Amino acid sequence: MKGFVRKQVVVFAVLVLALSVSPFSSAQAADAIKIGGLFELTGFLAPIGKDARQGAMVAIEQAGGTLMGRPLEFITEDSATDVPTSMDKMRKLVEVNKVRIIVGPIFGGSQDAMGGYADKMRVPVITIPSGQNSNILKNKWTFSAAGTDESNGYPMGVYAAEKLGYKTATTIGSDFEAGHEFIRGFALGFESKGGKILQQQWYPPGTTNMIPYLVAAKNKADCLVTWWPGRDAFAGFKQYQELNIKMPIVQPEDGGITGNPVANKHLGNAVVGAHSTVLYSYLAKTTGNKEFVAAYKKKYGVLPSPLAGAGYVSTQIAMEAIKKAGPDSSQKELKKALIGLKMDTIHGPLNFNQWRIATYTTPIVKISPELVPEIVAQYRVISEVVNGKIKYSLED
Amino acid sequence: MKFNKGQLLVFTPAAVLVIILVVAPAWVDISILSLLTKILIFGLLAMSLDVVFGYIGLWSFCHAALFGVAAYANGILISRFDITNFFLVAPLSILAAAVAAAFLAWIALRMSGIYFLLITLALGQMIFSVAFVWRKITGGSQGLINIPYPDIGIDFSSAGFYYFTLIITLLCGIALHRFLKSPFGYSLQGIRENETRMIALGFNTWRHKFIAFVVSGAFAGMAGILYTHYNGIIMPRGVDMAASGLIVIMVLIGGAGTLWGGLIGAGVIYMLSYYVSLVTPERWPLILGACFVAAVIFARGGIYPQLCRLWNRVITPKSGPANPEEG
Amino acid sequence: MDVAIVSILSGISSGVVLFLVAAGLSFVLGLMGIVNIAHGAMVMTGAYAGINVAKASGSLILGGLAGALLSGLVALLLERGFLRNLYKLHLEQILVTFGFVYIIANIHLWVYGAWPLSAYVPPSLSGSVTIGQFSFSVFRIVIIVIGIVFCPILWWVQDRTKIGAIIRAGMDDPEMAAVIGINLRPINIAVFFTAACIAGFAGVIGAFPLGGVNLGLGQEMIFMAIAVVVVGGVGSIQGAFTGALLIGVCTSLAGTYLSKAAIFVPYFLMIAILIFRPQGLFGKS
Amino acid sequence: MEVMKVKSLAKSFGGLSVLTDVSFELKAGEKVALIGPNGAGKTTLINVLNGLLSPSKGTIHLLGKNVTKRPPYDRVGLGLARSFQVSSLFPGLSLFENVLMALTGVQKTRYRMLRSFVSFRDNNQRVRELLKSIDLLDKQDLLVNELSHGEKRRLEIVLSISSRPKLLLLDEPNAGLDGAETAGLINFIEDLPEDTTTLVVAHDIDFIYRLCSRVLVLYYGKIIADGSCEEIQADQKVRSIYLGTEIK
Repeated sequence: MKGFVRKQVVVFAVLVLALSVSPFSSAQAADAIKIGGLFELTGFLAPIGKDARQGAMVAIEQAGGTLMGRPLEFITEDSATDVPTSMDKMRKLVEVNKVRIIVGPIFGGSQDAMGGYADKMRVPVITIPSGQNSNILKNKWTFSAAGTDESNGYPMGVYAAEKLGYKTATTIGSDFEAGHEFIRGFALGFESKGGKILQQQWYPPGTTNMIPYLVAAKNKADCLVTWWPGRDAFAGFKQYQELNIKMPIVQPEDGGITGNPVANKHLGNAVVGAHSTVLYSYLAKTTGNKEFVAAYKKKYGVLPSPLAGAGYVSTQIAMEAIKKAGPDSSQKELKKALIGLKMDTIHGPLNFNQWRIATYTTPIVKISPELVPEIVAQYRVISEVVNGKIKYSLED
Repeated sequence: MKFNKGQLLVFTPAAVLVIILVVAPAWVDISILSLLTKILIFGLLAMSLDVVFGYIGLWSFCHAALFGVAAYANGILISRFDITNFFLVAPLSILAAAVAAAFLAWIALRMSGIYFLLITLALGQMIFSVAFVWRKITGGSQGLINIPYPDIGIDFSSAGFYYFTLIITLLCGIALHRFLKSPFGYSLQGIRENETRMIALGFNTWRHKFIAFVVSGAFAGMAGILYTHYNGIIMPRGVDMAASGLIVIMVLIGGAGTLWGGLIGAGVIYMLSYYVSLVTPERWPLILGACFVAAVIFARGGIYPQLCRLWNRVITPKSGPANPEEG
Repeated sequence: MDVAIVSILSGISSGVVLFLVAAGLSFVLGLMGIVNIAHGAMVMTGAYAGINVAKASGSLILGGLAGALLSGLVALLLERGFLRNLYKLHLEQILVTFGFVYIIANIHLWVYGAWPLSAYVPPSLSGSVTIGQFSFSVFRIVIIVIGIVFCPILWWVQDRTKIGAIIRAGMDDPEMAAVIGINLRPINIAVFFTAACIAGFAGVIGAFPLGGVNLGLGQEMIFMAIAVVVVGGVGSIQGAFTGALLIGVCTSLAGTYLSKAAIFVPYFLMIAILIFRPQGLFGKS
Repeated sequence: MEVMKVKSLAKSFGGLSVLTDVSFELKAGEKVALIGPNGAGKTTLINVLNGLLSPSKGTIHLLGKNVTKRPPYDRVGLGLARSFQVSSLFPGLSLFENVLMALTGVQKTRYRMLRSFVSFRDNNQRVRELLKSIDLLDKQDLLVNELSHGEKRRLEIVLSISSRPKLLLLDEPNAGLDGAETAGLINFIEDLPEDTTTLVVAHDIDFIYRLCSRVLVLYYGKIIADGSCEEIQADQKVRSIYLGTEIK
């Protein structure tokens, strides 16, 4: 019986250890300034999530690891492109690491889900790349560092109607919420300039054969509006080229592909001539862009993708806000600082309005025969909430 | 069932584990607590699956979908119709899951074995597709978001919700345990062992399977309700065949036909996933896959029976026969 | 008109790829009773390796062979190393092969990185024919032809050759086959190996209709292949062929005319078949 | 009145017809043997009678009710039970649970979902009696597949009689039993309540003599003779086609 008791004690001890061992008990400098980063390092957004994180790291390095003489801690987590995981990791960042502000994530689902929690805990979330309307309207601590999905889609609509002179458009989009919002944004811009949407198609996730949708568009519009993110773009562009569709492609957002020279290399000449709104272009002639591109290239050996740029900017915003509010400020002051923020970034002059939606310079690129996304136009979209809906207009 | 000291000893690990779970919030940090909550929820789901999977031997591949039906019902009632009272919403959601289960069973019980697996897989994907396409109600790919903690009159901390989950999971577990120990529960084992004989003995086996599937679906629904409150969100991604597959894996790793094995399986999978993806997120799938293979090679029949055998050896110097029913 | 034609043709082209994948799965299931969830991962293995070889060597044939061979070898490893002890243990098989889906996909992430890989199109086949207002790739037509040629060949092997007779005997009644002195072991291994080879080859040429390959290919392919087997019937070449084309064409027509509703097509077909003809269109009851 | 009434029963699988035209009646308390050469369709007949197979033609009346279309479990409810030629037990369960299961089959308790299976006192009592009657009581906690062949056969019979059937169909109950075991089996069947009607499929003639008062001869799907053992033995037709091959 004695032996048995001893055994039980051992079992008990082991289980206790197993449960109570926590990897986060590493002692952290008491007065350190803590910023959390939440990036899609695994899951279906993994490629662009990595870029965003790399961009963020460059921003931190440029800050030299300190902020106003205080040690700067940038704690990043993998959200796994998965809402539950994002929630867990955010809880951990906020309640364990006690971060003051969070950069990321990219995945709209995660942003939306985290918003409510962010409000509860009064932790600002600087999203990459862009918040969704529902998210912005609902969650008072979520900041869209790169506008909303609609505000990103908007300028392409204007450009297509005004500069490219298209009268009619037909759309093909991935049946994800983000897809619906980008294309709605395009439609708003396009119709505001007298354009007309003839037909809208949504393809289910995991569609590898885009031809049924491409042929259904029947070449009957002036342009083909597509939002096919990530690997869908590979099927999309290749089969668009194969069918020799007459309608030129315009993208209300590049889906993490066409704005990225690396991706274009993988895609080949199928993308040449396509127009696309990108969050950021490494060719942009904006303040500090040269330095950023240089630093990024030096660190990672490739040109920064749009998401890398967005990650960089969002992180800068986080640091700038803390500077402005002061290291020992309350969360409320931090939020105020963010709303009043005005800074010159690689996104051009950037500021948040009272609805926490950033106004910044959105480049529109055209893919050159050398597969370079060359900037052909730049717009600044102003988003305002008018009785529960977001209205868009162009800054002149 | 003679009740001697040995019998009592059999229960000690369970008791110890429960005690640990009860005092856990005192030591562990928030993310571990959240992890434990998740394990309890999916443990309950796995246990509900085991009723049909392990005890009848119906290889259901749609339990994430049944779980999803209740989760969505819960989310829709709360976020679309502002009916928040837990004691009103939960029964309705469970009812939804049970009805869905009844319908699926009515179709799927024409098959058995691998074909039952296939048709339930397809039916589950149907439910997933509806959740994905019907944007007005289900919120499409984004699902339903910002679902608050259950409204039972007190407001929850994450620890509070952990206890809420713990209590419900244990109660459901005990209920299922009793259910499986009842004449009806045994009849399910009888069907697994020898259906023809059961018929010849006067059992209407179709009805037994049908009822069992509905019961199982209802408990899966309970897990789904807890899940929406735990996550504050339910998305199609969470109810597709990959999710169903993971639940099956939990049951198999824990030990099919052992009820509590489901809880163990969920624990193993999520503990691993948590700690591994801290070390090397990119390699997590590799290790997960390796675990499946290892489970088959080293823990055939599941971990839980192995543990029971081990414990029996501990408490009886001359190793008596393992008794996986206890624990 | 041309809209429908091109849509259907594209459906056929992805259908034949599906057929090449599903045929192997169907045989392995019929003969060895193994549900090889990792069969889709074989497609991916072959595709990544084969396409890289093809791009390097500039020869599709070489690439196809390389892909087929690698898939075959991986499959051999899987069968000899693990599955051979798991015959008739469906659940264990599913667990192990499911595990290998993850393992193989993650190894590919390791080796090739996360970017999708676009298909290799031999310059000689890069031309295209015109169908109404659209042009249609010659390579796609060639792929359709390859698939359609494969069907009678496999059917002939199964139906007219000695090895085929043995396989059929093994499917109908392994015990009996054993009694009359047929050793199924080598047959099983051979079938498992060949099935994977065909899958790998399918991956290399299929990359084109699939719009390039990516790390999710394993899961996607296996589900579609299972659907095909269910619709067509286990262990039947004609079944796999009909089922694959049915699913391929229905899906693309649904895409053209019903847009997002296309998502329901494979599941709907599966359920309908399982209810009204559980053994599948060409399966033996 | 007759316990079972079978009229012009026929059963064919695809083209092959196993039972062509079977008609007979069983009176209460009769012990009847069903004999016939292998492939005569004895087991098929049993399967049709208890409903595992549905007849292609003809009707079956059980205790006056027409059960031709009723599923097996309904017939069990009416008082029909059967044993299997190859022991058909629950290998994963203990002897005790096996018998208990058989008991529950005809009780409402089979739908009880919360009370424990082994908490029904009178059931447990009866199970012990039954196990005692085939002296396996001491092995009640063993798993079935730890039993010897003879023990399995005895358990098989007990499972089929545990529901106190009015009509008992025994499919070669003595298959593979030695003399002593067979004797035990005969006593066991004779100890069944008086009103239990029994239809036994058997080959072994003295087994039939010692147990049955009446014999049905099934020959390629037809009942070709029906009478007392003596009459059957006297019957030329039977002698020529059947007993000739069997009698020692």
